[in-house]
Amino acid sequence: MTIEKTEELLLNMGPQHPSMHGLFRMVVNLEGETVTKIDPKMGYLHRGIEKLAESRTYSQFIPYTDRLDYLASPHNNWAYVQTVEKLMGLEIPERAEYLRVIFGELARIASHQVCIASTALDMAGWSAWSYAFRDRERICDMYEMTAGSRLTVNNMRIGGMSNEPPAEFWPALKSFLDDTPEMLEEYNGIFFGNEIAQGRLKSVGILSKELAENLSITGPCLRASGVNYDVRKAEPYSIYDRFDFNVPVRYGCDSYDRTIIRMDEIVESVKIIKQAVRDIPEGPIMAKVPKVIKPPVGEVYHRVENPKGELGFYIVSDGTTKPARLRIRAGTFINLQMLPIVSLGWKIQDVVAIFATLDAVLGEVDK
Amino acid sequence: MDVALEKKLRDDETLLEKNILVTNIDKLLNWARGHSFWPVTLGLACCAIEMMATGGPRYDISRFGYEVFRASPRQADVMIVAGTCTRKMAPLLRRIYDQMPEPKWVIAMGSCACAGGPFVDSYSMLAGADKIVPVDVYIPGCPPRPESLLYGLLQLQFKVSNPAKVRLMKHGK
Amino acid sequence: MENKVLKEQVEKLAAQVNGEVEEIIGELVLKVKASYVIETLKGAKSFPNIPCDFLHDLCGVDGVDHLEAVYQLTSLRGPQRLRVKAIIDRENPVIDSVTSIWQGANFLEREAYDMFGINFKGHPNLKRIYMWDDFEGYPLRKDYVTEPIEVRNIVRTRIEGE
Amino acid sequence: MDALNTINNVFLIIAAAIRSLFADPHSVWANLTMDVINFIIVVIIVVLAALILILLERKVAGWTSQRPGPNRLGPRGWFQTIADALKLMGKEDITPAGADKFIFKIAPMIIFSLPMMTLAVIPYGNGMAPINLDLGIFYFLAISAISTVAFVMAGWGSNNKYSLLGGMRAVAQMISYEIPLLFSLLGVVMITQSFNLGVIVEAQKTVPFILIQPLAFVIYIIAGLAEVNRAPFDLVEADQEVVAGPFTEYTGLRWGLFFLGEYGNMTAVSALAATVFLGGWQGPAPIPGWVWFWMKVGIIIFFMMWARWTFPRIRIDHLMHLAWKVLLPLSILNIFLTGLGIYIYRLVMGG
Repeated sequence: MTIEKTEELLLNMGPQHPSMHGLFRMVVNLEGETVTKIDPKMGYLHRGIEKLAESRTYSQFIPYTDRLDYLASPHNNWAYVQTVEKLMGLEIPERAEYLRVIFGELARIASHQVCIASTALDMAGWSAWSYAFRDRERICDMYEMTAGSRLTVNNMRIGGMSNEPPAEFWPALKSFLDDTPEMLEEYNGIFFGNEIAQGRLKSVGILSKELAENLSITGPCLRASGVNYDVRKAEPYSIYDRFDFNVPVRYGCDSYDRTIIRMDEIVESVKIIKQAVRDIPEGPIMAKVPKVIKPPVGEVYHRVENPKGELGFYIVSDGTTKPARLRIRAGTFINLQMLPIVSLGWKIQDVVAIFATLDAVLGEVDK
Repeated sequence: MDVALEKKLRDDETLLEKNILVTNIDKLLNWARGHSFWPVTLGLACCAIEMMATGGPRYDISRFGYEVFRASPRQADVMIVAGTCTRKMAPLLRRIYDQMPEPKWVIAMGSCACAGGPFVDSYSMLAGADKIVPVDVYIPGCPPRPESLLYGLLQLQFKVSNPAKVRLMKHGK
Repeated sequence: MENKVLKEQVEKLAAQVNGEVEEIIGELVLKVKASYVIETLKGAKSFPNIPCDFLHDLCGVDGVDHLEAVYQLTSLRGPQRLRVKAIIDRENPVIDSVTSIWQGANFLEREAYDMFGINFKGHPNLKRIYMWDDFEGYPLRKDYVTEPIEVRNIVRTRIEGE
Repeated sequence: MDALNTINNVFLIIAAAIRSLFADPHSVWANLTMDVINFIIVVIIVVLAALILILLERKVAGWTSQRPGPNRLGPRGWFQTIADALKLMGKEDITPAGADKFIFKIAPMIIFSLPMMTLAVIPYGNGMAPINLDLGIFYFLAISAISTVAFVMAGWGSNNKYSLLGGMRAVAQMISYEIPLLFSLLGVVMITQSFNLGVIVEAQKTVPFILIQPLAFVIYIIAGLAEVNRAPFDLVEADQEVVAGPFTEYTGLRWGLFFLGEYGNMTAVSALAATVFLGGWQGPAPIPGWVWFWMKVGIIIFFMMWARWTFPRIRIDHLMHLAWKVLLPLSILNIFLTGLGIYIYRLVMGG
């Protein structure tokens, strides 16, 4: 007598897999095409940044923050230098604050564009991918004008900015901002308006509000689950209390909302940048900072609203030029916890889409 | 390599070069190989974004015919190690390299893949991809610009299409 | 004003769990022994009116003579912030897992285990998260010595299931 | 007009010339020679089509995403695919450990042989079908259904989980779409009362069937896209999910055969669409029939490529839903309406 039985298929996706956005790996149990269990594994890009920080001075560490969430590097710089400034009690010049807001929000737009692009790509929407990358190049150009590099911008210093944007930066910024509605229209037309894309994203991967709070989800993923929480509003850092903007919230809790909320955020970012450009004062961009940065003994925790989730820095200072402990609270690392929970019972294709909507960047996840 | 062996190899090559049919097919194949690198999608870190930007509309790697990023290493010719290679990833990187069919080449993109980059003194870092796979072209930069990647690919194209010239350059003649 | 209300609550809680309250750069810090951590966090989560019910971050800190687990608590419905520090014995680093209170502590505790060797009792899946399984030592401890580059450059053999 | 006729029938004239070399133009030997020549021509069509289409695909991909596409090698990049093909020939041939060697090796050959078999019955011009079969459509569909088996063989033989998943997807998808594909063609068969492709083309002398059977044409194109695994139905080799599906473990020329087969199949499906719905080699303007035919095929292929680079990939349950709950009822409705139409037509015309 033959014994017939069905077995679950154990599929190992990653670390080298086209939909894994880097070196993420998940071991998926499959029942046919349906996912019954996901075991996420990471650490393939673990570079030990937290340990390196302990052997770098405060200023030397700024470039490392670029390589955390490399899609929104100015925002990481910002979070770090603000933490150190908070620790030292530094006041920074007005103009520097405005420039930081401009670069931070540009980074948010660029990061969201890559998120839309990679979500589209994970569903084989090639044209949408290339449209978003085409538009992102313009932001890279603006980075390049100011800081000289396209991806790892590194133009913030403890106490201000490294350099003033050149004269051609402002017209480029203006034309970019003017063109954004058209860009969003294009993304909508080619990707979000598509029947197939909507069918694949809508009501897939439900992350309920309670679960999101319990899992410490932050950022767009949290707001797509109907929680109106944004650090920029709730605890305005820098000069965010001066700008008039909305926090986009969506209540669908599904993949579609997690993706399209990024479109809403681009609109809001454009609004903020426009106000910042209007109000930016003249003046110095660097505060008087001691040559050797030596914060007092103490500890500080500071968080900002990174494009993908809240980025927090916890610095314990022992009074020397190097931090005693530097902890990075990576938003996407914590957001990833929802993947094994929300994608149960969905098809393997949906898992790919859900993972894309999380917008995980492995540089930040693995640190 | 000792001198006698090298001399013998060079003699073999000159003999082979006299064989018109074989050398011409060889030239043709080298020309074809040089103009059709299909990279395996191995985005390790930040450099992967620049690699994607190279495929994007502005830099457009497809002009040179290199845009066919294959997900499966079995169909790829060149491995662009784009980013940081950690010690946890190293055996897997080697495995992907082993899965690629001959002839295959490796491009180390970015300072991390060249020599460890800013993370070289970390506990989990491997100081360069050349510790595990033979690297043909090094592209420095953190991350390198898309133009650099294109230039690196064109250098590799030169290397592959003109083995004799590259050999001469290597021996300093 | 919010801070004052919160401070009252925290001090009340501190008295219950033998903790001490400090204020460092505008933020309340509650230091407790490792054995009281569940009680403390449950207490903080259920503060009347101003609950610190969102586990924002969890990390380990090496305090040379002891280890600390630092919990950053916030709330989605208010500006209150609280930092809870649990002092852990360095020789026997065991602390209760808070995954029963917040599921979100799952990865964070695994990370702290990986980096500091803090043993979280009651964690569903306490394994290394970043380093490979047979990695020795806890890299973020102060006494961890990074291997020299010659050693690191020897490619290790892949272990099964990796 | 004479010149046009000459060009129109140039292949027939050549064929006649070759036959006239034999003592008896219709002897067994003459037929055999002609068969061999036809076979060679079909092989050339498949290979040429694949080479041109691959380049065209990359160009279309470029155009849809606002970049130039390959343009360095040769005039406007036209030698690009030649380099690719030569390179694939020079690659190492790997058979993975644990693979079922026979199945693994024979699968690409089956895939490659199918478009040659199907393209052999297509009338490329007036009287220019290499093989004029009475059961042309039937034969075409029967042969193209075999490709499912080849996909499963590739998926099973590779000893790779991604391949297996891809192979299983191939079965589910291709068998489902076989049915609407077949049913959509039945309307035309009912009107012409013939399975012969030549007869069907002749019947479209005044009106191409796309005007009489628009619904069938739409169903055919959608099901045809799914049948040849083109996006948005390319679940079988979905890069982002199953790496390369059944082809994951294939290297070099074997994988190249899959590629040739894919593009050959695409040509075959487009050729059948052009023949059955667009009037085949018939056209209003005085252009040679075979030029007409290839223009129509080209338009359909361009549409397929356009769809591929624009649409995201459909989900597997939506795919099944589309096949069984939308396309199948619609195609049955189409058959019913066609039957009704024929009945009324006969009633009115008294036929």
